Amino acid sequence: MKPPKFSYLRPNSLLEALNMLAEYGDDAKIMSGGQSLIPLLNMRLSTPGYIIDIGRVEELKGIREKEDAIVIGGMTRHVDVEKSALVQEKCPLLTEGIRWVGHNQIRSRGTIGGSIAHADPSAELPCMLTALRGEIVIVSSEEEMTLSPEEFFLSYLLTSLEPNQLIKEIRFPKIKKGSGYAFEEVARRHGDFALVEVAAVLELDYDGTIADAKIALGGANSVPFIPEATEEFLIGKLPDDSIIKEAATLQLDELDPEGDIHGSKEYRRYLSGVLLERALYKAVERAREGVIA
Amino acid sequence: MSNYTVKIKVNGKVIDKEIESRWLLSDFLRDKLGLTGTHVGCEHGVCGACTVLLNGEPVRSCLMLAVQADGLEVETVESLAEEDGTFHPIQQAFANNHALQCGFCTPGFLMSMKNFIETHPVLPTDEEIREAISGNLCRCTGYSNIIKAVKEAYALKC
Amino acid sequence: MNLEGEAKFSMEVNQLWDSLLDEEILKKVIPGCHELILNENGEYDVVLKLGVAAVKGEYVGKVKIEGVDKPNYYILHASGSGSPGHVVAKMHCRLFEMEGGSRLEWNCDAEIGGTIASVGNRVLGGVAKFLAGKFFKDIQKAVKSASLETPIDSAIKID
Amino acid sequence: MKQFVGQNVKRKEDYRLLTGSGRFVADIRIENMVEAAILRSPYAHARIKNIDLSEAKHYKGVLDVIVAADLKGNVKPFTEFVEFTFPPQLEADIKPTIKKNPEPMLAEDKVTFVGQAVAIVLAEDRYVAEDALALIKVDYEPLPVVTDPYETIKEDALVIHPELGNNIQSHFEVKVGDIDHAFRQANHILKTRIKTPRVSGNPLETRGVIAEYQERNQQLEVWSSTQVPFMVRSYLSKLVGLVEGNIRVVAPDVGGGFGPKCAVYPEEIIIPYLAMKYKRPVKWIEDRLEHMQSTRHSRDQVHDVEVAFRNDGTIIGLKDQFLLDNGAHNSFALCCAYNSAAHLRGMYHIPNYEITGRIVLTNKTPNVPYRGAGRPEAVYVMDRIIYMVADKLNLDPVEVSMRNFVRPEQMPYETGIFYRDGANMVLENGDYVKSLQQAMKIAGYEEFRQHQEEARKNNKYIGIGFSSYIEGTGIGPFEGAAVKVDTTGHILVGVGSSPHGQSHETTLSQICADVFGVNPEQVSVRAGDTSLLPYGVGTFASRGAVTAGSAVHGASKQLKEKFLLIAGQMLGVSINDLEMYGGKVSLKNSPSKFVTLQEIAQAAKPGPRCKVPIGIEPGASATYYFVPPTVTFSSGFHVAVVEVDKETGFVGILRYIVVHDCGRVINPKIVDGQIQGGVAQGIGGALYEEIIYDKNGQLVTGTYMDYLIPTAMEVPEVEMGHQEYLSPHNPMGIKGVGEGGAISPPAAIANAVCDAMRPLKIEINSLPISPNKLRSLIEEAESAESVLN
Repeated sequence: MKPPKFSYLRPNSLLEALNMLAEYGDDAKIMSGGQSLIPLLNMRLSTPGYIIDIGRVEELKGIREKEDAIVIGGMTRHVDVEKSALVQEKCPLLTEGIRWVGHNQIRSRGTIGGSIAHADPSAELPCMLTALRGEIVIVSSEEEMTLSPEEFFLSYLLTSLEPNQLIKEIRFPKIKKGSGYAFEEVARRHGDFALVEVAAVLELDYDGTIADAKIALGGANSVPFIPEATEEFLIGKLPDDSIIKEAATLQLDELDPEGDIHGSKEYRRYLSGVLLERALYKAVERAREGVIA
Repeated sequence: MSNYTVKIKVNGKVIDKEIESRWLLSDFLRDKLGLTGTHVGCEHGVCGACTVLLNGEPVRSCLMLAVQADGLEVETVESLAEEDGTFHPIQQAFANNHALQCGFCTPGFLMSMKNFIETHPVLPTDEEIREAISGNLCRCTGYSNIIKAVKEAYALKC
Repeated sequence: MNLEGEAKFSMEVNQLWDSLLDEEILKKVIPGCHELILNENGEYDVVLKLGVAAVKGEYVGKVKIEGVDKPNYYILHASGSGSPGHVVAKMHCRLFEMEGGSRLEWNCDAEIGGTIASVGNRVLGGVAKFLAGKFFKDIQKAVKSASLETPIDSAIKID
Repeated sequence: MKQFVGQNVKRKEDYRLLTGSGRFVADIRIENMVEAAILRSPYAHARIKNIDLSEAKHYKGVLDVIVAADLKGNVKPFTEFVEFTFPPQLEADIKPTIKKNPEPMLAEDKVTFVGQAVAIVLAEDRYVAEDALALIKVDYEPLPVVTDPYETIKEDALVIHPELGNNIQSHFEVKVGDIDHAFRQANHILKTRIKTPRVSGNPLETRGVIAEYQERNQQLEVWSSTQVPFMVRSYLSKLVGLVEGNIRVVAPDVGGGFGPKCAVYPEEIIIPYLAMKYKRPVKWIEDRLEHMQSTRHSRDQVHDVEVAFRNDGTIIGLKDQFLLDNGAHNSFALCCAYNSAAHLRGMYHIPNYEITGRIVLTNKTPNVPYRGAGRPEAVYVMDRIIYMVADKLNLDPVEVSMRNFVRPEQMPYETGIFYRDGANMVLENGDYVKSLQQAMKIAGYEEFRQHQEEARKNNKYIGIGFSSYIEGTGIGPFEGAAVKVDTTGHILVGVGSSPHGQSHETTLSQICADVFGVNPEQVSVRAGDTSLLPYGVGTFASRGAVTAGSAVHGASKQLKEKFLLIAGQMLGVSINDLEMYGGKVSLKNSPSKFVTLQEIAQAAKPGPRCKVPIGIEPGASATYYFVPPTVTFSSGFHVAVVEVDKETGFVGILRYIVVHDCGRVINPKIVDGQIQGGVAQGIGGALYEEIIYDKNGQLVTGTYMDYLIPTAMEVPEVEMGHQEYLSPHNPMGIKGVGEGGAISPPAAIANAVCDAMRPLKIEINSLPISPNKLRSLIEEAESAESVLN
């Protein structure tokens, strides 16, 4: 298990990186943290001619606050997000969910952009990004554009990222005052890929009814799934037991997870309902407690 | 571009060496520098035996190219004990608590824990310790003596 | 792995048959198809350069059509191997006329082996499904016929 | 006089292992060494039509590429069975059918499992060697594949090795009492199928071999990550045709073994051969993908069992027919299968017993013993039965268990069958009733039952389950130790067993130190090296402390006697007036008159100053081989307390208790460490680990992402209790402890999960208990219940 031969390129600026991508395009692979790419290299499942290591591109790192969003550079590491007081304050869902990503040693190398670009159907970041209705800013030497998760994630490990593009930054909308959030996941062992996961943000009105609901399920489909009908169903309702239970199973039939040795399609579908219910309870509880000041 | 000259500070000493860019940091440390205390267990980022500190933070050296460490600082298990052989408190605590059997995974645990203890100055709960070591597999000890050792390391440091 | 699915086309069944077996079209729609050459045994020699995310590989293999009952039925045998692994697939294709076009029912038994089989368990099914869906979508595109609203890749099942 | 046996002496091994200065095979560097990489079969069953090596051989940095044809005439095929696995006496006793099917070193005209070695590249480093692997072109013609043990025994099944006639490699029967009579007398008969899946020992250090040949003196040195260096030496000598005395096999620091490393593998023969052929040191370090595929797996048994019992829970008869799916080859004779048959009744008195075992072949990786070797499978069957009988009769399983125990007054208890070493199988001592009571007291059984009821009312499902085991440990045929005192007075011990985490250096020095009356620091223990003494066996089957411990004890005593003789000569007194203590031999009556061990060692040297009495060989050393009369039986109880998340099917272990008897405890901390570590592996087998093949024989669980080894989050701290019934079969009363921890967890945990779900009466007769599986069982039970209501 040793990587095959490749040429190693290490740009020091975004411009340099994009020019390299423009030049080597198809035969190049961007490496950010390398935590998904290097295992593939070690197993020789990936044999790019060029590796463009964007680890030194400072413009792609960092966590910034904009009016309504936390903007995280693609090259920002999980650990930086995990420890960010800003993220904890404005978008605590992210702080909670990111702890489920692998283990310490992975989070200290792995990046937000890398995880989004890898588009693993059970990865935590794509799910949270989708729930929050965030945006992905991608850039090539020619243009920059902003995509929604639905536009970006195509299928298992597949995104709309072209060979000459990379992820510049990701925008995670802040969680509004009066909202509650929850991230629920089950995996066979701690740190494993999720069987399924749910990210949810609920906003309560002064009268206790749900003003807004944003939910995404991961591992339940080929891309993060937004249960729109469930969200609509919840809005305007008082989230009591029966409403939550009904909401949790409303769209299970629409889920189309793949079965594998760790869980069948049916089990994952069923489990999605269990986790969604738990997430809704927790989000409601947090909204009532007013955890977001 | 398939070869690269790197300058890496390894255990306090600056190493200046040409290396094939595809070489993993784990192999570089072991084969090119003779630092065989860093062990290779799975090479796909699960077992944690190859954990070293990169600029003080735990990383899996099998999931990193040596060239990526260019200009950075690496610490391996060989850096833990003092020059006269005196154990680092974590090593001492592992020895006191029979926290290792075959010893193959041990360097990875020690390096993970060095960072953990430094970044968590207040004695953590058992559950927190368990989570902190969950990125390191041990097939011999069943972990409970490792958890005891981590707790004792806090006491020894005081 | 068993995959089955259904695809609907807004072309009549004979045209669909011809498209499915047209070398030029096949070359365009087989994911990653680099070469497709008919050899003296009546089989096609194929070279695929297929990449899903970072998993990229070159596969060399053969494609053979059997059991032909034009325009109703045929079996497509495909096998290939490359550094990530090997695949042997047998696909039964049944064509039907329907209102406004034609319909294809297919059932494919695929054996996947090598490294990819032993490390890719989590995502293999999903990727295969995606590629199959893409194949039929691309056929539709390649024959440039009027679009049909039926989503075709939603009708793929895996066991 | 301070005794060190029984004390928590700190480990001597730790310093090097904690400072990164241990030396594992992969750490060894020799000038001019080449590295090997192995091409392995991607097919479970295929004919090899052609291998094209031209491109690979010409790749820059490649020394050569080797295939089976290159070995023909130079390396003999494997001998039929691993030494010691099938004593002739047992063969005479039970008259099994057993066919020989040794595995080829490299696949010749066909491959029979995924991962079988096909070609070897030697190159300047592993990176280059792997580049060249990709350039080897093998033309395979895929053949039909059989992966299911029931399919493979069908009349019309394809035969994997045509020379065997069918896929049933071995067949044997063990019978006691009158089974038909027992079944006629029974109030109830229960019948079920119970499976233990295929798992893998997975030491964190993979296998590895380095060999260097020195032409000037024909010395071949081999370093291998093995549990059995003497066995590797003996195979090498036989198969490559070398003088045994010219081979030195060293097992340096070994990063875990657990059984898989007690087999001798093709690489351990080929790599040394290639080092000789190319006159260059050769290194091969297995990677984890290779390990998952080619390092031997284990378990994989299916039992069809029938039990006859009375209304009061007394079991009067047990019938079992089981299959062991051994993969494509079996080189361990009846080892695991016979262990299962011999241990199935465990500590229960079941007078009528009939078991038929068949070892069958499929297109999977061959199996060898793994921690417990046939006992975890048997215990899982027996303890599920105890719970099923209890369920059927609505009795407490503890009560059913107690009713069936072999009682203390029946000890020594003749089981009526032979043990695997050919001796009569006799449980020598122990009090199972007392042990179970102790375990249940620690667990707080009575209180738990009350608590469980209340919890259930709050939709919290907790359960308690136990399992018991007996294990024949310390199997022969022998183990050796050589003890010597050097001229500085330091004691050096060499043993034939070969540790990989068992702390031999510490525990054996404690034993030796006590005999000589010195501090263990004055004793150095070396192991894992065939140059230490003429014969050795190895470390496996919970035999280290029993056999090597007894050998060290015996050799130390012999040398002590000799030292007393020499001291007597030096001091001019009879040895009856002398005592040895504190590094000296002194006069009992006047302790100020003494000679030191150092002085005695110097006086033992041949020559004019030699003080060794005439007629006795000069020298300060003794070698002793301990030959156990038969095994000694350890035993134990495990209790698991679990919580089931009924909605998700996840099982959490709340408490885990072990009470065990391993006879004399040499070092409590080390014994407890063995138990805790064994339990962790057992938890893996209960809840997480399974080697899975698809129907085409492709290994699906090829990485640590799919083969799930428990982390610290999944393994609780084990609460322990001890019983100490000294074994009469060795001088110190030791019983083996290495495997015990791993034997019972699957049964204890499965029983606890069933107990948590008792209102639903689910039965868990296969492993691992994955959340998906448990959820399905719960769903089935609930829908059956709703149909009833």
